[in-house]
Amino acid sequence: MIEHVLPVPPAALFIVGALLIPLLKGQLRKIFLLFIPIVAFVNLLYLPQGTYWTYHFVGFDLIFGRVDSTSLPFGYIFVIMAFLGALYAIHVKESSEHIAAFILVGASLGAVFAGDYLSLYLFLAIMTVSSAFLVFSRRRKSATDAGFRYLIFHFFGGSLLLAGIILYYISTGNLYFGLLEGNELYLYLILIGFLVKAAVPPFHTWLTDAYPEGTATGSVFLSAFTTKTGVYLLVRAFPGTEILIWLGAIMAVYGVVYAVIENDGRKLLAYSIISQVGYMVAAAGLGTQMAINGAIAHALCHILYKALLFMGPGAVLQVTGREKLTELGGLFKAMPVTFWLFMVGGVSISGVPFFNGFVSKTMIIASAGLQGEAVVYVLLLLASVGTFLHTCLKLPYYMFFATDRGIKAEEPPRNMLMSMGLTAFLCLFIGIYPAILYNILPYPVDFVPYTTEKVVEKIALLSFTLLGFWLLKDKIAGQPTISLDTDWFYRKAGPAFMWFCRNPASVFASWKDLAYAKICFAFILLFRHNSPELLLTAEKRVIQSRERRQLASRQPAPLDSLTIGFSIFMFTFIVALFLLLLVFGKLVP
Amino acid sequence: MNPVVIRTVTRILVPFIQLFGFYIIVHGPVSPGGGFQGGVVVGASMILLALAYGAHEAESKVSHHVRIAMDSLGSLAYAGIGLLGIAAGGLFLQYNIIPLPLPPARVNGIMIFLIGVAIGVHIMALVLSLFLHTTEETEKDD
Amino acid sequence: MNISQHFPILVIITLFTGAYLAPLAGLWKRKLCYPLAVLSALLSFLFSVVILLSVLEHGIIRYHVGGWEPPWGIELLVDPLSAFMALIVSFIGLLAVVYSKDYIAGEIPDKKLPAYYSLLQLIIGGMLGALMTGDLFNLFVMTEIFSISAYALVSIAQKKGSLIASYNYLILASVGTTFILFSTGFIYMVTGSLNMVDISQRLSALESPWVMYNGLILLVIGFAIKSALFPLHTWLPDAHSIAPSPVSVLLSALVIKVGAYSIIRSVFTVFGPGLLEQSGVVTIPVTWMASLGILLGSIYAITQTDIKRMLAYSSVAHIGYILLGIGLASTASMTGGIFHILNHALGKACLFFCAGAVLHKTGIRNVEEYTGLAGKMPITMIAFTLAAISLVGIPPTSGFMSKFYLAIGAYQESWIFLAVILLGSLLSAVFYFRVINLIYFGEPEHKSGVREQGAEIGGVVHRQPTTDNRREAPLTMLIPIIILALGSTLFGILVHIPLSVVEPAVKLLLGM
Amino acid sequence: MINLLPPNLPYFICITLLLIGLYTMIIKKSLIKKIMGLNIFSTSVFLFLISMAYRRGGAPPIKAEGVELYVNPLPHALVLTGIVVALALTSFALILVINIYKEHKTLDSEKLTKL
Repeated sequence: MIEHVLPVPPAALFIVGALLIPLLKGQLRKIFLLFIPIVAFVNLLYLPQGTYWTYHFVGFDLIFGRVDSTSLPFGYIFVIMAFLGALYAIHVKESSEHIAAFILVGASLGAVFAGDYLSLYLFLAIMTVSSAFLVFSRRRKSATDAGFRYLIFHFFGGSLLLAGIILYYISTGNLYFGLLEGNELYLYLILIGFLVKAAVPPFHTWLTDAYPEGTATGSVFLSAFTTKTGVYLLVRAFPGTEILIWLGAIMAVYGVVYAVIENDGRKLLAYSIISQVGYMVAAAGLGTQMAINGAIAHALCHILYKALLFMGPGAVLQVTGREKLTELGGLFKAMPVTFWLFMVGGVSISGVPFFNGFVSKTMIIASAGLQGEAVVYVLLLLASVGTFLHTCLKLPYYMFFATDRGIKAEEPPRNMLMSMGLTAFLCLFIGIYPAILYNILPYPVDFVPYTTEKVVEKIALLSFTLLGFWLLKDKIAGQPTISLDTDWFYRKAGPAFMWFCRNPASVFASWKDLAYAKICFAFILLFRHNSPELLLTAEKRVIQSRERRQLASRQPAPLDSLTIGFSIFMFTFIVALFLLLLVFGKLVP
Repeated sequence: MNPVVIRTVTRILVPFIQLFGFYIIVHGPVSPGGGFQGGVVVGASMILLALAYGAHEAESKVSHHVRIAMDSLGSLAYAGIGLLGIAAGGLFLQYNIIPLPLPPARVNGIMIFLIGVAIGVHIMALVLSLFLHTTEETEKDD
Repeated sequence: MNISQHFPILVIITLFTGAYLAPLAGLWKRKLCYPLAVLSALLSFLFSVVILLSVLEHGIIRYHVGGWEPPWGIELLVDPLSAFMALIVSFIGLLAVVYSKDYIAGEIPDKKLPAYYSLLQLIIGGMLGALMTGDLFNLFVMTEIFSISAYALVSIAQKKGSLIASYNYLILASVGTTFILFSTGFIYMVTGSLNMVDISQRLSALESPWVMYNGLILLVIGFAIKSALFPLHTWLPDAHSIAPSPVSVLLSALVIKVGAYSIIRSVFTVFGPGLLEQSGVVTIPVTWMASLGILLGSIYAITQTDIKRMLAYSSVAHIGYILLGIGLASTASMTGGIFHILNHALGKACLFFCAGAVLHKTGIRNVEEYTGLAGKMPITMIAFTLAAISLVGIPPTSGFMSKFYLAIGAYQESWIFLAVILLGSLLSAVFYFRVINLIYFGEPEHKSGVREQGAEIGGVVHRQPTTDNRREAPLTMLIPIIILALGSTLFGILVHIPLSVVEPAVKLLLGM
Repeated sequence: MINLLPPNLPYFICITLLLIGLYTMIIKKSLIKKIMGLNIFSTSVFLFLISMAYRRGGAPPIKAEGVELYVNPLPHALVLTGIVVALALTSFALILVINIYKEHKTLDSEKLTKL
């Protein structure tokens, strides 16, 4: 029976499901929210590898289902994550948030299984809009602004991607999305488009800007999908691109440095996403079979533990309404279960043996070592130390211990704990039985994570970091300030742009006035025609232009105070210009 | 200026002007002129009346409702004649094939005449309306 | 003789007859005007559907009014492009007429209802006439008919500033139409014909190109005023924002498109495929002006706080897209440009209808006050979102497809145009998403303040806003909104339907 | 240059009128004067059309015995239509101007834009 119904496109399941959400109420909706990911998972299990759901769409071939060993792992983890996220957010009453989250999941699945650029672009755009809506759902000024910056940034990246796609289409005549090689312009445009998705510096600011502003439940969804889709795209299109190795390595360290000095819990985690994605980008850049395996495995593990980590501060935010580390502390007594579950995520991300971070991260570092990239190897190792320092030690320490600020708290709702517990279980399970992860990777794995040498090396590194933290823990306490990052530029760019829209436009208007006055004067001079009318008009224009310019320097000036006389003049001017050009033969081809 | 002179001259002239207007309309098929020109002349005569005796005089002769009716009926008659061409199996406005018990040239002439009358009716109401609208509005204000 | 052969003339005559029946009916019973107007608009819509189907099946329709042959008589010429445009015009015209019933009751005095419906039908009929005609002079006459109706409709509500807006529109557009007449005379002087097809044959045999260029330049610039090409757009924001909403829809979604259509006709039909190389004289400057219009129109729109003014400036940008596509004159860009006519008509009509519905129910015009309207008018706001997304050009909607084609065509010419198109989309995302964000996630504490402020707008006191939560506009207003929103979404997926008309039209225009 | 003038005199007059009309519309601030400018402007175009149709020694375009050369009738039809259009425009514009004056008590276009 089930074989006849399934498989259906995974993206369609979620998107259609999202549209049905507002129709359901109460208990039924809760069941529905959990039911869809389960169906989707079963659907994926029945999904054989191959290319299907191809449509001929006005001269373009759309491929909605390219299922192979690269896209399938992402599909699995996205669906699992959708289940965990839905469980975590099931208590939220507002349907808009659920709809946005499910559309985000659906679009990410669509993007991962897309086999051509047009449908890929379609799903990426839907992802952008739906995740911006998740940020907007916080319903406060800073969230709105952050969501807006997120939207514009991604539209900007999308525009470059679209430009790349068009160039690609014109030069190759098809839209097939696959490995890209060569030295064409479209290659770079598409690469930048993907780098924006993967939050590679300097295109990362949207991430640290928007993710902390999401709702407690929304950030869990946000953290999982967008960047990992970016990683998938890089793995798919640009494996073995030299520049990605360096970008990734720098990214890993960069994220760590900012995370260490960050004060907002979820912003810290956002920086740590950048750092972790750095590993994957570097692995994609290395491009060996083992590195690609590592990138995908790390993406999968990362989704789990990063979701767990976002769930922790999310639960704290849900219960206490606070986010800043300097405002938190001493919550351990009230929320022990949350703490321990959070710590599972913390040790996973740090790569402690027997947790899932270890099995994937060591794979990437080892493949860097095998390639002989010594500098990259060291950078990645360093980043892993920093990760341990800030996520596993600093964040829980200042959130759950440190100074007790007497905050009234309790354990979060049961569904949140259940979701965290399930995620923590998966982290541990994969850490102990890595084979289940290695089996779904695209290339055969002959990598053994649990060698004595690797375990000892890791434990030694981590113990030294722990020691260092105990000695220096007061020095790295979060400061209640905003650390300066490249997002400063575009935080300022928004207002500056609005200023540009208002002011130079009116300055331009004043130029027009001035030009008009000049032309009147020219008439007077040319024809020795002392018309008081003309003189008066000219003088008035000069005054008007001066007024406008003064207005512009002070405040937004009204724009369109054009008289029709001027409009007709403009018209006449254009006609005259054309005719003059015609007479002088400039226009004739 | 004595309004009596103007009014008297107007009263004498208006019928002749109108007659001339009707003449132009009716002779449309065979000589220069036609519905539009004739209609304007007739309308102008009414404007003359309005100038000499005041707008309300013209208004009372040809009231707003009558003007609208004339205006619409004139245009509808034109469209109707055009549609007759289609009904007769020809093209729109192809009036020479309308099946009347007359020679085709006569049918043609009659139809052009009818169209002229329709346009004339339409235009005379329109010209007067245009004039009366402008005056009406200002008078109300004063 | 088959009756369907007469449809090109019937489509126009139905509306003109309706236009003159309206005042007559108004003398008897004012309530009759509305059903009559709906009936005639519906009939002409049905006629244009049949015309489109028969054009696609049998090719170009020629209809000689009064049985006179082309060089002397007036010829109606319906090719795929004009049938396509006619369908858009009659369809959105029908929706605008339907929408008027409840909206207009609060806007204009009861006494003017017959005049309003009469003008509404005249403007649609005039546009259809301009689309169907194959005669240059007739094009001028029809342009004047719908323009004069447009001037009158802008000022019919007698709101503050509407008279001046109408006056400005009148003076500027008349200068344009006078130039069109001038150019018609010019072309007649050198070719001795007014029939478009005839002219194109005679022009290609012409020795001296100067006169021809002169005529082309005057013609295109004259129509450029009608279509509000960038530096000549100054009349548009006032006229489109002050007019009653159904009229704004007609002006913004249709009238400027008919202007663009006339530019296509003058460049590609009057001057013909044979002279396409030479028509670069105007098409190249037109593309540059259009590119400027895309950017500056969007930037101006960002600074606006009045929703209808914002939409009006966005129309300046979108007419830029259309004319950019036309000016580039390649297959892909023309397909994009003509397809964008449909998309912008659907999207912008929907947005103006939504803005009108909000204005009607709550009296809100200011964008900042749109906060939290999603709770009060959910259907209207969903429609608004869909249409806005389509105009920004986000994939599953139809706006994306036309911009995609445009972008392909643009890159074939120069990367600058590609950059302009993408940047324009980005800018339009800024102002549309600002509104969408306010609608759904606006801060709720603003809400209480809005109700007191929004009562009196533009001199017309609207109904006191009500306090209960869900207040959608009446059905006559809601149904057009829903249809248009669905249309602008569905045509993104069912692209092959409009493209099956656009492609033959483009092939014919480019002489392939 | 000089011999160019006599046969083309109507065209030169027409262009002059056209420029006068445009000048009036641009420079004059009164809304009524702008309408006058528009009328002059369109009249120049009518003049152009008429002079184009004129043939020296041509007869009126009504069929008669022994007349070969007719004046071209079509431009006259165009001009007639053009005049009707101009009439409609002018009258509508005048009504608008009357209403504008009633509302704002001024006809100065500069002042009106400041509103």
